[in-house]
Amino acid sequence: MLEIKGLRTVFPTSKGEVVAAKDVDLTMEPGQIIGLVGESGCGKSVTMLSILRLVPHPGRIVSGQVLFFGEDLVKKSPLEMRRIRGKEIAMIFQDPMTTLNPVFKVGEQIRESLRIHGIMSEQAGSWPWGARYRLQAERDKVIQLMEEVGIPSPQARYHEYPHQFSGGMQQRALIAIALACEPRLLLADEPTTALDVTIQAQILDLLRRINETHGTGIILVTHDLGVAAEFCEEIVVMYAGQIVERGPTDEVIQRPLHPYTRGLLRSIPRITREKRKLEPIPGVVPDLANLKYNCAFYDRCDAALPKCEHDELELRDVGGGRLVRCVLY
Amino acid sequence: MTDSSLGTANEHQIVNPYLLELRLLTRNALHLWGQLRRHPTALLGLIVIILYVVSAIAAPFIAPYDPTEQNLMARNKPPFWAEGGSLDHILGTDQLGRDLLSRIIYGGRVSILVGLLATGFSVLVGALLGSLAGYFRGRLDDIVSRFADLLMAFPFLIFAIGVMSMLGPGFSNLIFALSFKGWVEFFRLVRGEMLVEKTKEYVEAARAVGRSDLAIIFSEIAPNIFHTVLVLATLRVGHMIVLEASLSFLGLGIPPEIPAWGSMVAGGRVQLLVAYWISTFPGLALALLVLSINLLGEGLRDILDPRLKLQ
Amino acid sequence: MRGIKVLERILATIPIMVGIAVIIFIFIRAVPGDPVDLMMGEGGYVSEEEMEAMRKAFNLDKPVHVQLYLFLTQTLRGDLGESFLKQVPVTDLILDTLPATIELALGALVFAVLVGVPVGVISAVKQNSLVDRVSMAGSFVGISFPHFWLGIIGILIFSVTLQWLPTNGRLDSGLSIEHITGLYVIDSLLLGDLELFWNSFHHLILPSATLGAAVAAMIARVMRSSMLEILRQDYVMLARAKGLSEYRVIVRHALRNALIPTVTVVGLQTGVLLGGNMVVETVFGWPGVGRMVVQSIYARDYPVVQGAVMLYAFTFVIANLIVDILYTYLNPKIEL
Amino acid sequence: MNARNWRILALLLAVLLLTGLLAVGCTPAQEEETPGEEEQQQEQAGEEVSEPELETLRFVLDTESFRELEAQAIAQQLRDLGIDVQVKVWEWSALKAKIKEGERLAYLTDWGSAFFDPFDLGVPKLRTGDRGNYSFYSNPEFDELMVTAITTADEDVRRDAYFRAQEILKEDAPWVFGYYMKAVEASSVDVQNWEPSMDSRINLHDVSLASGDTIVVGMATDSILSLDPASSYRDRETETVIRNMFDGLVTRTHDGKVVPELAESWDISEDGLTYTFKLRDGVYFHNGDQLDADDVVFTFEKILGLGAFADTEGTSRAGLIRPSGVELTVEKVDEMTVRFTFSKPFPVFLQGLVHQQIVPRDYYLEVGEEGFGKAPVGTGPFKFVSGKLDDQIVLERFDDYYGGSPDLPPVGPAPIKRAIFKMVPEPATRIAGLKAGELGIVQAIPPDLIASLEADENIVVKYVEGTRNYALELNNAKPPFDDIRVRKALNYAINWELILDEIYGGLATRLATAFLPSGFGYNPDVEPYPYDPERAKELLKEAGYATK
Repeated sequence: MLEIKGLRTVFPTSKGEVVAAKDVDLTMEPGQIIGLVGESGCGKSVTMLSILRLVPHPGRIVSGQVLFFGEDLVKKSPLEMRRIRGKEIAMIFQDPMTTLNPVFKVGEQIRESLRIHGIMSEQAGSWPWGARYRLQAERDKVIQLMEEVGIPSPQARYHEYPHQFSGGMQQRALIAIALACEPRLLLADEPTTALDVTIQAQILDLLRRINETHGTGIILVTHDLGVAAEFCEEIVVMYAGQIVERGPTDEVIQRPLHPYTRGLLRSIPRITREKRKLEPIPGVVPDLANLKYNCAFYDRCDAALPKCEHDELELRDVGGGRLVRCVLY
Repeated sequence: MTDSSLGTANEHQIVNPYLLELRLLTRNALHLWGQLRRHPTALLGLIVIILYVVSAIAAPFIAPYDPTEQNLMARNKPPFWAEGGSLDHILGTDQLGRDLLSRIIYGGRVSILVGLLATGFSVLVGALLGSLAGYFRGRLDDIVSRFADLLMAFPFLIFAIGVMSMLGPGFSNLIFALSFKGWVEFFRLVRGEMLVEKTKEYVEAARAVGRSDLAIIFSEIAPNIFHTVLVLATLRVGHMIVLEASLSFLGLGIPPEIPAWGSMVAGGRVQLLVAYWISTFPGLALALLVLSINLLGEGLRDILDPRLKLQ
Repeated sequence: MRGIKVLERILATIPIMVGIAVIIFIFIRAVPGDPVDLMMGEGGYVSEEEMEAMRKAFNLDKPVHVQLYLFLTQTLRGDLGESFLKQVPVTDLILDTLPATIELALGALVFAVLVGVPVGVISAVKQNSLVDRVSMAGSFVGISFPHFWLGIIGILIFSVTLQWLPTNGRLDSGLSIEHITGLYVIDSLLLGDLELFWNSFHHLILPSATLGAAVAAMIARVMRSSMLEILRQDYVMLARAKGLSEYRVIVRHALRNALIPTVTVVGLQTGVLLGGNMVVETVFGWPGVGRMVVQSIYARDYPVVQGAVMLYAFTFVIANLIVDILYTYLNPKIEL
Repeated sequence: MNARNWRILALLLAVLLLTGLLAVGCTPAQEEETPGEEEQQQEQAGEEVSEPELETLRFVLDTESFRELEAQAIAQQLRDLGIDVQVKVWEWSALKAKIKEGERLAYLTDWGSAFFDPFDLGVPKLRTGDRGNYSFYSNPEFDELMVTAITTADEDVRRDAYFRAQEILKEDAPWVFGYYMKAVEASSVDVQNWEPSMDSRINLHDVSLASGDTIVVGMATDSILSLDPASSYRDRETETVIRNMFDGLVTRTHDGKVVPELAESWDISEDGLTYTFKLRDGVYFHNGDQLDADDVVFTFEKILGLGAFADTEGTSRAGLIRPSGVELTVEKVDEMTVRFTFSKPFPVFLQGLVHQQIVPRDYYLEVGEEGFGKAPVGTGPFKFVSGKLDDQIVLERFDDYYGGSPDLPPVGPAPIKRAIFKMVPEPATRIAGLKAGELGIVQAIPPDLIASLEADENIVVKYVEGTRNYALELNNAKPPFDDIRVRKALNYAINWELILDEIYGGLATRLATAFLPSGFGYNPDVEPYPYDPERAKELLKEAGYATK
């Protein structure tokens, strides 16, 4: 369904060009759930935005392809792109509090998606009766959507403003917006990070149900390997704009290959009786504008070898559906 | 911000806190300068401002003539490129035959001062009262807010005419008249921002570690609203100079011997039909300065506002 | 609910009005000058006794606190007194001049919004483009040149040289119009007289543009910076992700949010538009309150100054109330 | 944004502020610093000349903004002589109050004369303790001469008194005597048979137009004050509008001669105490009422607070008709005859009467004072149509006009149909309006703009001798100007010719004293103080002041 080949997105800055997504390759089948994991600033979000061609100015995609059902999105005209956004590929953002427009009623914001993609126009017929009919149809559909995503008493809440919603409800409303046109791919950019743990679980549940009932493919972006492990069929680990490891979830969790993935796993707290020492990865994410070594993880790596400093690196297929970018393999 | 490393070197040593402060200041200033250097418009603004300040300080050396030297035989002479103009007076002469260029150069001194002082007092009073009122609310807020409402509703020029008539013309009276109402705007702005900021987590956090209210206001919240105030203040500097001109229009400006852009613009208004330069060039000098101040102000905001930075 | 709150707000202005009344009363009397002496002009004979009698007639011989008491009780009865200079009730003078001032202020406001908002939006959307730079530089000319300069230059260009617009007044000489609201542009429409409408509109353009230039510049700047901020917001990204056209993203999703700070600026500027129009009224011979007030201050015509300043204050408060109401529409989080 | 960055900014601003302060700190010769500098210079001078008792003469020259340039030029000239003069620009009402309290020392002032007789300069400006005596000048002999001049009917006695008064004034030098100025007015070439008048009241009755039938006059004021000649107003703009709607008993040619208007003729008694006016027959008000003696008596009773108005103070116009301390009564002799009786002679009565127009008694009583102000009715060449005092006053030709004064041709209804007085306070706008063809006649043209109007072939510029005295008044009651030597020194010290020629484009003429040449009893033998800086320095030195 989705195939990203050699995607490269850069941001020019005063310090030089920052490569936020560096030769990203990714394939995905319809209905699949992929987890994209990494620390903040590793290029996960930029990759998602690149798919939708929404990289904020002055960033731009310099090379690569994003094939969606065989069509290259990078080459689409702005108008064609607009027809795809929201309709074919929808996105859920990290912070529901700031993602809903504060000045419009929540119901109207959901309806807008239906409206602009003309979802209800087929049933509507011609003006003037059509317009009113369509409005009613759209409203009904919105309420149905709100019900589906678990917003209680949708009739009333249709007319409320975002600030009257709790964080979890806001995220549900955003999911409703994303679902409105029944997209085939849902990009969920840290959809649960800003929410309480119990709400997190509900939202993830909801996403899974959507995946099951509508067959929507989901890319879940998260910095929480635990969430990804629970939710996804396949995990993609990114570091400093590059994919460093990719593989089926169980495999990656049980047998992480890349030192970075290992580090990530070690730094996750777990609820167990036994006391286990948490081991954070030393150091910080390197300055993307100023990478010193070929392997971006070199100076934080516990398994670094002298050759890591200069050897050519690529994402190598190590069998079993697993790929890794490390000289060790 | 990337300067989390800046403080670490000194953390384990016991040093004179003032010295530390100073060291941090210079280091940060250098750091800021490094960023400013790469910001072309802000740099341009800074350069122009420096040129203005230098020319104001060095006026006696730069100005071709004494700005008060009259020559009644050479009144209203046009600038050199116009018919009848000469290179003796590059920008022409004014109604008393004084060299316009020299007056503009000298005029910068008073105008910059009028703008800075009037704005400075406004910011000082407005921000101080605004932060206290916004943070503590209560009776202080009530009283000052009502008073601010009163002043807002009071037409400025009427007030200014009154003050200048009552106290007589003079530089300090002018500053007083200008800043008497100017502070209200800053008061409102700071108070509003304060109301928003004080509910934020970092304030809670500061309170939790037991910082005093004043410390919270001035070292926690103030830095967060500073850039908003800065932007308004830069705009106000020019505005104050223009207001000075409006007072001059009503015959109540700065003492006439002191060249000031505002009064020069106002003084040339009758001649505007026949000698546009008397009024226009000081105005352009003013516009360019305001433009530069704003370029710098905006550049600083770009640099210091973390929201504009890449993650 | 809203109606009651509006009423409450209007009632809340009463203390402000009283405060203004007292301040202006004391203030104007603290300014040196003798209204009677000024009224007598020059030439001819005037004896000290005659002047004293005149003072008595104006109650100026009484102690200030008695005068203040008389003034306040009179004002509460709705009587603003009589002009020393014109011997006409102040209320009449104000009712005569106020519509002109309001028309000019509204004209300036419309001009400022019509120019400032689009310029600000375009500058923000095309950030750092030539359009952006030119319009931001232009906005400094708007801010940096005082009204009278812009006004006279405007007259020079549009009236004398191009002969497109008239130099002064509200209508061509000799024309008059039946007063309904007192705003000629509106009255002429109500009367259905297009010729008069065009005429009054024509006269309104230059003064409005002059008065509104600085506000337009300010709006453009605020609009630009808040638009820049809004365009970085997540909900703008969401709007784009929904597949909205850029135009719709800006006009529907960003503009309305960006208008909120702009409305604050406009609210603050109504005071400037109302109180700062004396200069423009003088330059364009616009028969409004501002000119009358300045003349009255110079003549120490206390009743007129008092009445007009209270009126300014009242109009200002009402304008702010309108801004606040507008605010609740723009920003649902805020209640009146 | 964190605290550190905030500190940088604070530092930056502080630096900026400091540089700014520094910049101004460097400014030489400003208000506060000049004394210090001067003292230094004086110290040096003291060492060289070794006359330590000499001090610098130092004062502030106050002015209104419209004479700011002149004030600066004067200050410059005085500074060149070593006198330390600073200029302050004031709002007139405040300055006037301060002057009257005796707080100020030297001030540029002006005073208009309406009577073509120096009494309304000499009395209010220079008589001991009078209303306009801002210089606190007091000379009993001068006061005596003024009384003689204004209460004697004999012209020769009066003339002698004025001649002597001028000699005394020059000798006493209470002011730095200044100048009077030509008034500059301009019209479009279409406007014919129009002459600016010395009293600056525009008479539109005689004017005709080459094309069109409406004339628009641009008035140099924010607002006229009234449309009722029997109310209180004292400004010339209001008088201009009123005199085109109303006629008076007498009027004046544009060069100052009194001629009959509503009065056909008049008699003055031998003792100069009674004036008997015979009214013109067949004069109608705009509402159709015929003018008779009742209207005249009513008008003057209202102004003077007599008869039916005995319980009022009259109006501020009374001072134009009789001096204070003089009784004046008005009585109807018959339907068409009115008699004015003074308790003491008031020889300039007719000149004052020019400024007073007549209102219709019955109509006035019917509509009341307020109603009359809104819908005035007069006997003048134009009748009121509409308008507001601060906007424009629209007048229309009164077709039944009796024709006006036979001495001011043409006689008969006005040639133009409509006359509009438009308030255009800003000079630049008046000029622009004239150039754009919106205005037909404008007054008060600033000297610097004359050349551009003269160059415009569609515009005619006209000049008329003015009746205002511009001077630099000195506070005679306080040092240093209580010393006649200092006052005289200043009279010698200023090069008026240069200032008048350059700043006022040669429109102004130097005056020897406070009296104007156009007035009665002008003494041509009293000559202005010459420009003589050496003499000025001598006098200053005598008075104990240092010079350069």
